[in-house]
Amino acid sequence: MARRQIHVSIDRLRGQRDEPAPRPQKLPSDDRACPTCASTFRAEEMRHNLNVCAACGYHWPVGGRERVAQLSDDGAYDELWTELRAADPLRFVDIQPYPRRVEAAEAKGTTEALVCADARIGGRPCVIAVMDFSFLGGSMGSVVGEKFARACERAADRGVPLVTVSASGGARMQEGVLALMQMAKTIVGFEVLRDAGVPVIVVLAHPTTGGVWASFASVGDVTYAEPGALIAFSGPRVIEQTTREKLPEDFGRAESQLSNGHVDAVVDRRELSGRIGRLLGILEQPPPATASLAMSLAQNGTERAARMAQALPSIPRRLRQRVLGGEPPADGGPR
Amino acid sequence: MARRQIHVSIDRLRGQRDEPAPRPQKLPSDDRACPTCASTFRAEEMRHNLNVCAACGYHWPVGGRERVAQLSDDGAYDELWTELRAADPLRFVDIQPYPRRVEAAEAKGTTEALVCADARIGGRPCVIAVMDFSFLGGSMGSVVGEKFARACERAADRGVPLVTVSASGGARMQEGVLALMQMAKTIVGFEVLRDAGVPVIVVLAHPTTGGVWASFASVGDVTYAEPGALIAFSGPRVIEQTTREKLPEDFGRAESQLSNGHVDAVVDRRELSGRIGRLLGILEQPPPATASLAMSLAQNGTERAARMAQALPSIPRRLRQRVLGGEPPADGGPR
Amino acid sequence: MKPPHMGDIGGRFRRFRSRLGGSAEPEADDVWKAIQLARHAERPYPLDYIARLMPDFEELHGDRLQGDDHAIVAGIGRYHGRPTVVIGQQKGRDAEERVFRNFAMSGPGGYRKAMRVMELAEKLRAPVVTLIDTPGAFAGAQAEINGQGGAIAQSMQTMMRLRVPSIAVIVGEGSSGGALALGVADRVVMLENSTYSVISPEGASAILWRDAGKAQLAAAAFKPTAANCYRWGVADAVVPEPEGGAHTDHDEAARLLDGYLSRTLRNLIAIPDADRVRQRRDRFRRLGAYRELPTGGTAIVVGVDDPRPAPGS
Amino acid sequence: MKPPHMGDIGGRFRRFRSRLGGSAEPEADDVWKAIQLARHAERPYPLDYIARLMPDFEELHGDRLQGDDHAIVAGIGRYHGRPTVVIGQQKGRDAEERVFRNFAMSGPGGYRKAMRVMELAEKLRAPVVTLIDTPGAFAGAQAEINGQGGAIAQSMQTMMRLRVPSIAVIVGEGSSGGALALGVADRVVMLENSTYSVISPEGASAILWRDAGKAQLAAAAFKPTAANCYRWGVADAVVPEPEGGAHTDHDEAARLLDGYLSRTLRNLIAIPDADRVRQRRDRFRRLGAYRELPTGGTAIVVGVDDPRPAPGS
Ligand SMILES: [Zn+2]
Ligand SMILES: [Zn+2]
Repeated sequence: MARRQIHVSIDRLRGQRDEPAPRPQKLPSDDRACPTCASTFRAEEMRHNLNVCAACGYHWPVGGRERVAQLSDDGAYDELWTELRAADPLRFVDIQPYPRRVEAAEAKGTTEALVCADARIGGRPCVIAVMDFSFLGGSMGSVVGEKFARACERAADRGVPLVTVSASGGARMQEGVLALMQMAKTIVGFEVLRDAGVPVIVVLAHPTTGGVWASFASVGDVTYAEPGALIAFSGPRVIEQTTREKLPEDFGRAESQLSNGHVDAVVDRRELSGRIGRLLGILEQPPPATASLAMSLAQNGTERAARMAQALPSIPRRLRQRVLGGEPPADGGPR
Repeated sequence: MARRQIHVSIDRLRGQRDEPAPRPQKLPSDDRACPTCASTFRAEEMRHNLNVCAACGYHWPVGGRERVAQLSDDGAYDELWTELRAADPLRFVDIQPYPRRVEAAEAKGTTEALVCADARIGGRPCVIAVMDFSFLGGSMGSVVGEKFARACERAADRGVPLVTVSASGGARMQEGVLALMQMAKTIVGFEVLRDAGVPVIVVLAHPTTGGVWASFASVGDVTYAEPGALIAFSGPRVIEQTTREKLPEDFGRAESQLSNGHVDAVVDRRELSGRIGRLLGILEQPPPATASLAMSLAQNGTERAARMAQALPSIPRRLRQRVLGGEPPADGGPR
Repeated sequence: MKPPHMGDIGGRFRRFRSRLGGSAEPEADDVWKAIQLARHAERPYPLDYIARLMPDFEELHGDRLQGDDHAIVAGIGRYHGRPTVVIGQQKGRDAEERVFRNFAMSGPGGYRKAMRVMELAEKLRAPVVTLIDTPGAFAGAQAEINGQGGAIAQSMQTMMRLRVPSIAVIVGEGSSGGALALGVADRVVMLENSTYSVISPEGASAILWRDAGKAQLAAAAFKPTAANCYRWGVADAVVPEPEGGAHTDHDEAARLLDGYLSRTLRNLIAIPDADRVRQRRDRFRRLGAYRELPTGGTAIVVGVDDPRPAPGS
Repeated sequence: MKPPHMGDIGGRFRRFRSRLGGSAEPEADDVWKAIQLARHAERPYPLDYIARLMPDFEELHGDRLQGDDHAIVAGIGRYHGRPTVVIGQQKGRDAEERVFRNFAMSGPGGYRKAMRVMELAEKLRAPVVTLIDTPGAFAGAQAEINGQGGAIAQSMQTMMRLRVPSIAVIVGEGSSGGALALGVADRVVMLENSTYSVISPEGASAILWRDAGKAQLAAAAFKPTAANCYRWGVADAVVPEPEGGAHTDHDEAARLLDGYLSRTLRNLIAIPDADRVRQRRDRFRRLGAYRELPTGGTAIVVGVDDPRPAPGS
């Protein structure tokens, strides 16, 4: 398992949000203009303000690793499973071959559309899985599915929460029906977490659409969304084409999906890490009292019941009768 | 347990529905006029046509025992628990004392607002529980709750389906909060049926409102409704008073509730017994193969797991260790 | 068939033991006073208790179906060192909030939000506490279309099946199925001045007396006080309020509730899940009062005057 | 970071065993022909199979929330001596029925109806058979507001948790998450001329080629035939259709499906529940194809060319 220790120092500008950032000077090389309020920021400023417009709060996209660093204490994390890379099971060609698309995306330095890591948030260990929209539109192919499932299993094994951020156009079409199957694979991952009683926090970033919204992203234990994020199975354009409805501006946006009942809170990115850290504190399980643990092991859970049932054949016949019912043995009496 | 063998011969007029009944002669003593089409029928005709208007299909109310007879093969059934009668825990008086109301209702020959019976439908044994709107508006008090719970337990014990017909204005207010508690009691009954894997068929007759609709009546396995039956938590009059909305004529009626997704089918009373009989045939469990039964007993069900766990203290210590895990005994070896 | 004589029933009920020091036959005025206190405009509401009992609380929103019903607040907080789910019916404090909360009368979406948060409790093995305070479920056309009846029934089913411990607290006014939907818990407890009834006195007045002005008379007939509900077995315990009522001192009211909740949750957690579920079922299976006629002879009353365990968990 | 060389990947996929006698590399024409057959106007739909496989069938209606979605039919029937739940996506046979069925494109209510019927299956320990035939879940504003995404995800969760046996049959066109929502079963089987794909060829054409007219090209790229899905491990078996396609002989098509279903259900029922649930999870956990880079050296492809069990249950 290839791991890489990455330290990124992030100044979160906590508490400074109320003071608007000084209007930046235009620097032609790396400045960016806010599409909402037209304020411009230098790359350094953008990074310091977590890619949020200091003037109006507009949320730009964030790369996978940058997002993991933003969430993690001191920006420190151990990335997991970078050795998993896309294959081309269909030898798929649309206007260009799929491997060429993957090569181009990998050339930018990201290995896939999901970045997984061990990290701490608010002092609490967790597994983080973040989608990267810049890698083929954050599309969910086999690598995303596999890494996501592994992230769930790792969180379950270690008994630490999973924190996941979605940003995706949906299934990766170039992997055909195998990409579709990754939806089910993420659901398997969540089943493992459920058995383990391990919480999962889903953060919906812009955009969370198609097969990602229709799988793990919509069934988290607690679901935050970033302001303005589009959250939909079918995007507004597709719906307008299909049904010739004219949709309102805020259709499918985080704020609408909150009032539609699909999101627990819309959380500003600059609050996100703190909010998640606090939530992990709430959700942390108490250390089990030995006696009550033994009791719950004995009495709870079908898993254990199945194991007990498997152990039954080696239990003396007389006792098996007592437990399973049925005729008493002909040679009753102590064995 | 007081039981009474009752035989009522009912001519169901099956297959004769298409021929309209000859216009009856007016007999002032016991004729009834259809509120929809104004056709009049004599009591004998009414009974023969199951209290349905032969001309337009309007469904009149049916008494509890008459309904049980309509549903049961050859109209034969054994009534159960007629010894349960209303008490007056609140010594409740509104415009008259509650016991006086009960006396008046009992004087008409019905003992309570729920009639329970052993019977067969389509040749298959089942337990039937039918509400009687003529007994204090079919209101659900302690006797209804107790009988309903017993009916569920009886069906579960015998592994036969429960068929229940609701017709009620809701909880029996004169029993105060204890009447409210009967809602939860019916839910307990359904839990027992669920554990036993025994199906329950709910028939919603006019009216099914208030606490009855908000408890067992809305959570049957298969739910039929009689044409035109009002099915609602709050009736249209209350809603119009509360919200000053003007409601459509068909608001809360069986046909609307079918399209609202709360009912599986609207079934004419003259079809009901046949339809239920066919459904019981579909739902009947196959005789378990001995081997697979044993397997499922060993592997399935938390109920059994709990029983096994209770039996554990009497299993030798060494084996208990093996099943429950934990430290091996210091004095390892055979006991 | 001659109806049995019912005159001897009242006598049995007069023999109720008065465990709470009050008279077995409270004066109509006392009942009305409790109703007034239960509805007092300054009475603490669920969020007031939550703020005091669990400073770390995350409110969750939405039924994951079609909306977020503000009449019910639900979330998860840290309570005595463990995650605990709280669901409460929230009246509004001022006119604007009352409209926003729909006077704590929720539609089906409110109960469905409650159910989805109970599922989270189940997954995380977090106990569930409900705080009940509603004049009833909302009576509206859309609520009916969206299955108000089914939502209440399913909420009861969900609570009946919970493998985690649960406590329902009537903190104010518990009226009708809208209250019971959140009331199917291992322990049902009432604050001293709360009420629990099949219908609001105003509703009963209109229906039974056919006169909107007989609410006080109806209240006296229903006697929906905590002490009476305790006698009837509907409440397992009565939690004292500050002198004069909970509205006089929210902090003290929360402290008194905290004492009961923390102790009772500790006791409930120690019970194996399967036993707890069975006991919960048995609790609701038993409730009620009826007569059982022998083949001949005097009626036996079953139910409310059965010996009951002492108050407290 | 140098992107790994991908040229050697194709070679491994050329080594696919051709278990079904077809070429490992079907001609584009063959793919298009399968798509045409899967969508044939006379092709049997779920209710056609149900009528032949279970003469005693009770269709159930409604999601118990807010409506009855006609794009999905659901019910319980008697199948080989035991109650069996069937859920199918139903296209319309004529213009009027197509509108009534919304072309088998269901909203969230359809999946929620499916889930409530699955719960009945669970209670009655009845196996679940799904019959999949949809161009996809409906793209509409109300569907989004009512949680189309969550409904699909929850349907997958419900199927993943079923303790009863389940079989998903792609009987026609299985497109996108709308199909997969009913496809999380113990066995996933495809009729010979059915297709299963991440998106319809028309949708892919518009998105990937930015040209609505490239559907045939898209079909050839996706290769969504039964034989290919079997090779990829997405289908566990391929059920033959009558010569010329299922539309030529509905009775024979139903008879051929019956053979597979009855045998496979019998086998599945014999597996202990806990094992079956575990195997189902493992099945979907495995699916996919990716490369695993060692610290240095050639890529290992994991996934589709793994040895797989023989066809049939
Ligand atoms: Zn801006
Ligand atoms: Zn008529």
